[in-house]
Amino acid sequence: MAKKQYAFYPGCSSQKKASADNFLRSIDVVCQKLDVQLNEIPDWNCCGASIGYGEGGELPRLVISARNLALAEKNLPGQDMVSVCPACWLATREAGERLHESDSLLAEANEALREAGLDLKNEVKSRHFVEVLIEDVGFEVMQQQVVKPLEGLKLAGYVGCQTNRPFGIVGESFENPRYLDKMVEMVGAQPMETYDQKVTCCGGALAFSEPEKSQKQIRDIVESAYDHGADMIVTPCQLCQANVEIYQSEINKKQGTRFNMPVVYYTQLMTIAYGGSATEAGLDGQFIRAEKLEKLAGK
Amino acid sequence: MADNKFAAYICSGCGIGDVLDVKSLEKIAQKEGKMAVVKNHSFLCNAEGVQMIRDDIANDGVTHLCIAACSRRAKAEAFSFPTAAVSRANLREGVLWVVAEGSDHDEVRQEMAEDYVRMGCAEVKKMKVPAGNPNKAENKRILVVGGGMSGMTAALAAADAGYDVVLVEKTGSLGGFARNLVKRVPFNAPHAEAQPTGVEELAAQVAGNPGITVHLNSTLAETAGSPGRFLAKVAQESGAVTEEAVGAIVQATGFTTYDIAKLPELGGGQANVVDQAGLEALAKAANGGAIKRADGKIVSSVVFVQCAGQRDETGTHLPYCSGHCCATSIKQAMYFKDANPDVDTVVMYQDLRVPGMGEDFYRSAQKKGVLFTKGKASRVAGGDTCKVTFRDLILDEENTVDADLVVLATGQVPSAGVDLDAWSAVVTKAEGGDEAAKAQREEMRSTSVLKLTYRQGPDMPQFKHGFADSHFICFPYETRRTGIYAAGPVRRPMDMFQAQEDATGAALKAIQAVENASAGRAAHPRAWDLSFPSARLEGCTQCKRCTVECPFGAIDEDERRFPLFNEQRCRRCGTCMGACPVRVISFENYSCDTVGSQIKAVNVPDEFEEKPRVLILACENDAYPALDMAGLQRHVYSAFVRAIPVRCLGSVNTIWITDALNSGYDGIMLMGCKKGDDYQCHFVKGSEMAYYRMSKIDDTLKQLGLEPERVATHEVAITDNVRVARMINDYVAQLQDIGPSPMKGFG
Amino acid sequence: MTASIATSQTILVVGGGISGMTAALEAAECGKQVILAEKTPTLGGRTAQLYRYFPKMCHPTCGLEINLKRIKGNPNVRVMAMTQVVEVTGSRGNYAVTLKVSPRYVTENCTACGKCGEAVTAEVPDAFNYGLGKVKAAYLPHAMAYPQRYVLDPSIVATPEGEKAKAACPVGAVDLGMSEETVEINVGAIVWATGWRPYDAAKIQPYGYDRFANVITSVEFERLADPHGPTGGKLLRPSDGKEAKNIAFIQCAGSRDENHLRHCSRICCMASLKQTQYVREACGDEGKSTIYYIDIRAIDRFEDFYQKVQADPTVSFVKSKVARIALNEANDNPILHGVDTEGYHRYATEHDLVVLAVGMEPEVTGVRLPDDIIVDSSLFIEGSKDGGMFGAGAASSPLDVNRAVQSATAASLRAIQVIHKTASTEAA
Amino acid sequence: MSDANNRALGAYRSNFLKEVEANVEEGHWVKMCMQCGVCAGSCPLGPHWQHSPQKIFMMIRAGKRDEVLTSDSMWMCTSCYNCIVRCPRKLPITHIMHGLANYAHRLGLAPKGQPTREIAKLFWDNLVKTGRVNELKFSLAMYFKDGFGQGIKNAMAMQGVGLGLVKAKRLNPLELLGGHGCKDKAGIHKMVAKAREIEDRRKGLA
Repeated sequence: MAKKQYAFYPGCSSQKKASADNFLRSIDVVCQKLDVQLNEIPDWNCCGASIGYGEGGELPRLVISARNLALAEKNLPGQDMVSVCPACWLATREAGERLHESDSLLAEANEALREAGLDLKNEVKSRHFVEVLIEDVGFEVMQQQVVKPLEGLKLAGYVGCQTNRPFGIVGESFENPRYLDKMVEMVGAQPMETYDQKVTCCGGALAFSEPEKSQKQIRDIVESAYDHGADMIVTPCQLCQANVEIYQSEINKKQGTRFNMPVVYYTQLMTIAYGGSATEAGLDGQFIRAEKLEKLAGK
Repeated sequence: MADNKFAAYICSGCGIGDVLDVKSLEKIAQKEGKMAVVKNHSFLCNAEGVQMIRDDIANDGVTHLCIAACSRRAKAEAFSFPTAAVSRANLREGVLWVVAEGSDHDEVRQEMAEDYVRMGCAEVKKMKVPAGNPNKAENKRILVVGGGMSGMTAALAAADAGYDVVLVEKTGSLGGFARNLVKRVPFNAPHAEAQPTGVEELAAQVAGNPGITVHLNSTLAETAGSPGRFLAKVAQESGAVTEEAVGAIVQATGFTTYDIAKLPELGGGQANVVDQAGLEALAKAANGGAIKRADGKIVSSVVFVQCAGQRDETGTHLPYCSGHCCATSIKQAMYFKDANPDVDTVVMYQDLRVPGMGEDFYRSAQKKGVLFTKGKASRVAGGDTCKVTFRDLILDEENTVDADLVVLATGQVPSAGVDLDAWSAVVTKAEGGDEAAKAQREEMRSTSVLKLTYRQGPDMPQFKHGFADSHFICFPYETRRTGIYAAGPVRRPMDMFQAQEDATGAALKAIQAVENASAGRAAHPRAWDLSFPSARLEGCTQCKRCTVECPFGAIDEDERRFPLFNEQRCRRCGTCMGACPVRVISFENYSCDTVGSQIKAVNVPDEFEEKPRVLILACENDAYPALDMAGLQRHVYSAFVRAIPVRCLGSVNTIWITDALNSGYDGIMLMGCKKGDDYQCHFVKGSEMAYYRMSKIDDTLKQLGLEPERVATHEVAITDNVRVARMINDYVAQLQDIGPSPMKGFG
Repeated sequence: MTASIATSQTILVVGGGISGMTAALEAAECGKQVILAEKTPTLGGRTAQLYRYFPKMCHPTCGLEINLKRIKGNPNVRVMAMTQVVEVTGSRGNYAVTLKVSPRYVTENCTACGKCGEAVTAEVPDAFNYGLGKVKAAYLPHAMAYPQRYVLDPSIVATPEGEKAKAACPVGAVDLGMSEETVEINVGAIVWATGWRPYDAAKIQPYGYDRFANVITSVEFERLADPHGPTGGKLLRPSDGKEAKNIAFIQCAGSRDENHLRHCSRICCMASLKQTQYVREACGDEGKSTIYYIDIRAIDRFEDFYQKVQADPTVSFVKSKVARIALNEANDNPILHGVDTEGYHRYATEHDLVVLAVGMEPEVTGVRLPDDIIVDSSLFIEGSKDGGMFGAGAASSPLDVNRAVQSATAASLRAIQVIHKTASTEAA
Repeated sequence: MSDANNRALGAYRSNFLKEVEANVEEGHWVKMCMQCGVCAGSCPLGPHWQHSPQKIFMMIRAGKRDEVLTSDSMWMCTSCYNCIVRCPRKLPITHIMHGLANYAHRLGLAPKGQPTREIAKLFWDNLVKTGRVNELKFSLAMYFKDGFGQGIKNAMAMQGVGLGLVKAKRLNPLELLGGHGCKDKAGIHKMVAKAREIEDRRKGLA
């Protein structure tokens, strides 16, 4: 079967040796299994997501995303642009749509792009990797690859914000998206259906500037996962993953909690369920070790 | 009576035959009911059963029939025999379904059924087939009072349906208030822009319509008669009077705007503070260009103050909301924005009320840059720069805003004529000989719109806040003056779209009224009832109760002070019949006799049998259906009661009460509709009258040495089917405590 | 059936709710021939499912009784229940209409004795109570159902249950062989009184109607308050059957919202104000009602009712569109999150029960409107290009009962005008 | 920037709404708000800010220029988009908040020392320099933004996190010597400079 080709936009945190390095490794495995080929966009740049607005303003912010779109158009013609980072996807898709709505904005953007020797027709479709899996591959095919169902593993599906709002995955509800739970079911694990912090914001954008505020968010997210009896949290978002995992120790220190809740990516679950090793799944990259998942991987 | 032939048909279907002794019911119909023909059928309501009855009418000359089967509310179509007098003995809903099951109750159940057969036979013997009103009232012209948007719409609507129209307008031209408007709030999608009012076109259509006679500069000098035969004297300013014979009337006399001089705190009367009408005038003068104030200065900022002198809880101004004003201010703000987008326009509201698609109109204004501030204005200072002091309800602070012009969104005040409550007070005084009152009465009459010659006053009764509205939700056009219908803002505050809808509906009701009158039929709620009241005047004592108590002003007094019935105004409720102390008023199929004979037909056991008898007189529209549905849902109640449906509790004549007590009944339950402010009586005052009359009865009871508990009046809603069963059982229990009536055996 | 039952002098009224009944009766009482087609087995429509009317707090069935009496006594109206319009061709003054009559499986012989209902054991969701309860599969839709005839649910027709019903009927009125019928009629004018339906509350995701048992709709609340309803008139909340005393009413549930309905549904404010009085009726001073609103739209003299409710100490008002509802998993209480925008007060308030004042949208299921019909952006009927078809009542705009009846009366006269013009041209 | 502020004051005199419509991203939506407050109730940072979005819109209409532009409320936005998806009038509230923050920042009116404002600047500079965000340099810069002494404290406080990430191979010490970055840095610099120049011209910021 011919591989599905996509223009790949990794984003800053999913580069080798960056904070979501392990995520990227598990994505590689999943892509191999599902005949998906991600062709990295040459010389892509940062999307300026979340707080880029503060200094970047409107046009400069749109333009840096426009550059990525233009590069994809130029170097990987005909391929949809795929991000694994919700923030990258959102920023890029938003930029594309804004420039599509306003000819004057597009003209201004191109005026700036020309400085970098680029020109944007704005024909590239910006998509998230989850969309590719659900819409282009499909749950059925994904399930066929499962050789090691993750039986007994209880997972709180933490969707967070940006794969969900404002665009969301087609057919999902903003308040109660089910795609992550479906993926958990797909790999043979047990989703926490009533987990009520599914779409709570982790405050990631303010992790550095307003630690106590974002950590308040994180506390709710982790606490509810414990309350609903989850073994670990699964998420599609690097910022969420890092935030919710890393700051548990901080919260323990400040508030005397005893949080030690692993936070993994859906692709890590898939990698193990597809028979991959803990290392292939990037579990060595966990800040809080996902022991139960490692055990299943060892079986 | 010679050629009357009476027949009883007893159905044994629906299980009646299984638990009742139908044979003995037949015997009773024959021997006691004196029915010439008595037949039973196992399925009377089906084609064959009905055919049997039809054949007896056609071939056997049967003229009167008692159908002993289900409730009169069931199988009404099957058992409708227009040429015969029909009574219904309710064996199914009234006996079978409500008396407890089991052989213990066989005896009382059978007795109950037998009584209902006796009652049905007794009733039909006293009934006549209504012939319809013999007095011809065949004028089908429609009189429309008022030539504004509502009046013109009603006139054209009637004319387009083929009815001649007479339109009376007090000013010199058609169009009314709408003439002052630059544009109207949009009627249809996309509800984004104001639309032309269309008033000129409408006026031209009315003027050019051969079916419509228009009287300008004219008012009504007098309106006499009733539906189908009104005679209106149309007086012109000149003094000339034309007589117009018409069949029904639509009153579309509109509204005036609330006087802003009454709102000094909001700048009323000060420079550059206008009401919405004033703004329309400025906009008209601007003719699409920049809107200028009275002093000629171009307006560059304007504030609209909503609810000015409306929704007032202090009792000083209008307590109600006029409904149209939010959309009207939005429209007027657009006048400014469309002429020049840079004009600052602020609409200051507490609740923005633009229902339905008005929401699109609201959005459209926001797109144009009209600003909406949720705030309550406490003070407006007029002048070269007006200052509006207000509480910003969102920012939660006192604030002020300057503007070149302030528009106060004031309310609609109905032009409904004389308030009849005030009127009747004055009239009573005047008839008592009070000269001042006499003068006041004439002064009031001069302010009347319709100048009706009705005993009960010259205009339509007003409902609330001076509007000539109906009290009913399901029947908005039901005024208390048959054949006279209010339309437009005289009825309820409303915008132009609703006024035109309303006027079209009112035109239909007027058409209906003339059609009914010409066929001698009743109007709502007993639509198409052919029975009508007749009075044996030789017995009349001229007590005036009937004329005073008729809810519909149907009865005047002739020169000899006898009641003068205007059948076309009559709604057939029987309140006059209930009022008459000498029982001279009756309908062919509903009279003191038809009910009285049923009461007497009941077999009342003597005191030793310990079987109390309770008479229920139940309003046929609410209480009786509730009893029916109690049966339908098998809520068991005592077999000691005997229920008779009445047209309205107002038709209950005290003779029935005394008859029942004399016959040895142990108790009487009157079941009527809710009375008071939110009355549900479809004849307005019937329930109230019954309470009043029964309160008088207490003394009589005492004289007879009877306990007042033996007559109980209840409000029963149509939904009370559970409650009504409980009420009956409680009452029967209560009576058994009191003991049997001492009157037993004297009857 | 043949077209002879109707002519170009006949008016077709589609929809047997209060607007349709009114339009039909007003024309009939003017002497016109009318066919009244109703989709369900009984007349009455949505208003029959209301407990009380605002502002009088009187009972809709009271007016229904009068309208039914008018219909029973008027030979000019022909009622066709379980009948839908399939197609309309022709034009003003002369329409050819195809009607689809669904099988009732019970003939005119039915006397509503109830034997079939006693005989069958199968139950189906009770449509009259918005599915809050169940009803026997052989049933009378409600106590005032007209025609007063039982109905067999299609699900039991081909089963032993159907046979039970047949066997139980003493008058042989159960006909399991009944099948769908198609009727062609000619009419001169058509009044569309197809009414409204409550907006699908599950679509308003932040309020979790699909996730939280104790979040219900305003129409369901009417059934709870009604003594004829599934709880016998007690305000019992779905999760645990406990009596609800502290109840929240959320306005604009779907209305005034471009994610749902663009329009304001007009009646919801008044409906909620009315329903606070159900709470008072049931709980007295113990009850607590809170109305969360954007603007209270109590137009004309309804303002009196608003002021009356404002004076009721058990009722409070919060000017806020509720942001989301969360669940207290310990007691199933919904927790409302939002901000009171008058001033700015953040709240997270727990209630026993939440009632969503759901908006009105035109009822279009099973109704195929001819292309000739003109509708607005929310699909309410404005009229028709050829001027021979008219919207009436809630099919034409979100209206309260009183205004719906006015609208229907007006539509009735417009239909009569069409008939009149056709007649005079035919005569000429 | 104060001269830009003076220019704006001159150009729009009392009409702050017009100023916002012209100079703030998606500012033309502000007038469409109907004050339902669903945004205020939907914001996860709600308990922390002073003015809710809907209230800010009202303040803009009321001409409260200083109060709005010096407010730190819009800097609390976490870009969770709850307000956008729930707004019954479909206002792009998140973007308006971002736009207001940026405008206030560019006029020099945004609160001094507002942490998000400062970090946003660091973040942007960091990304423009190499085209990509260098997480380590960014983090270090973060720690030292409040001066050297505080920086050490911050660094020590977050040591566990830093070392943990290094252990987990998710933070690479070698990044200090170059690390990630785009090849066409020059092009990116010119492009961003141009974009800024255009926008500033349009908004009268330069």
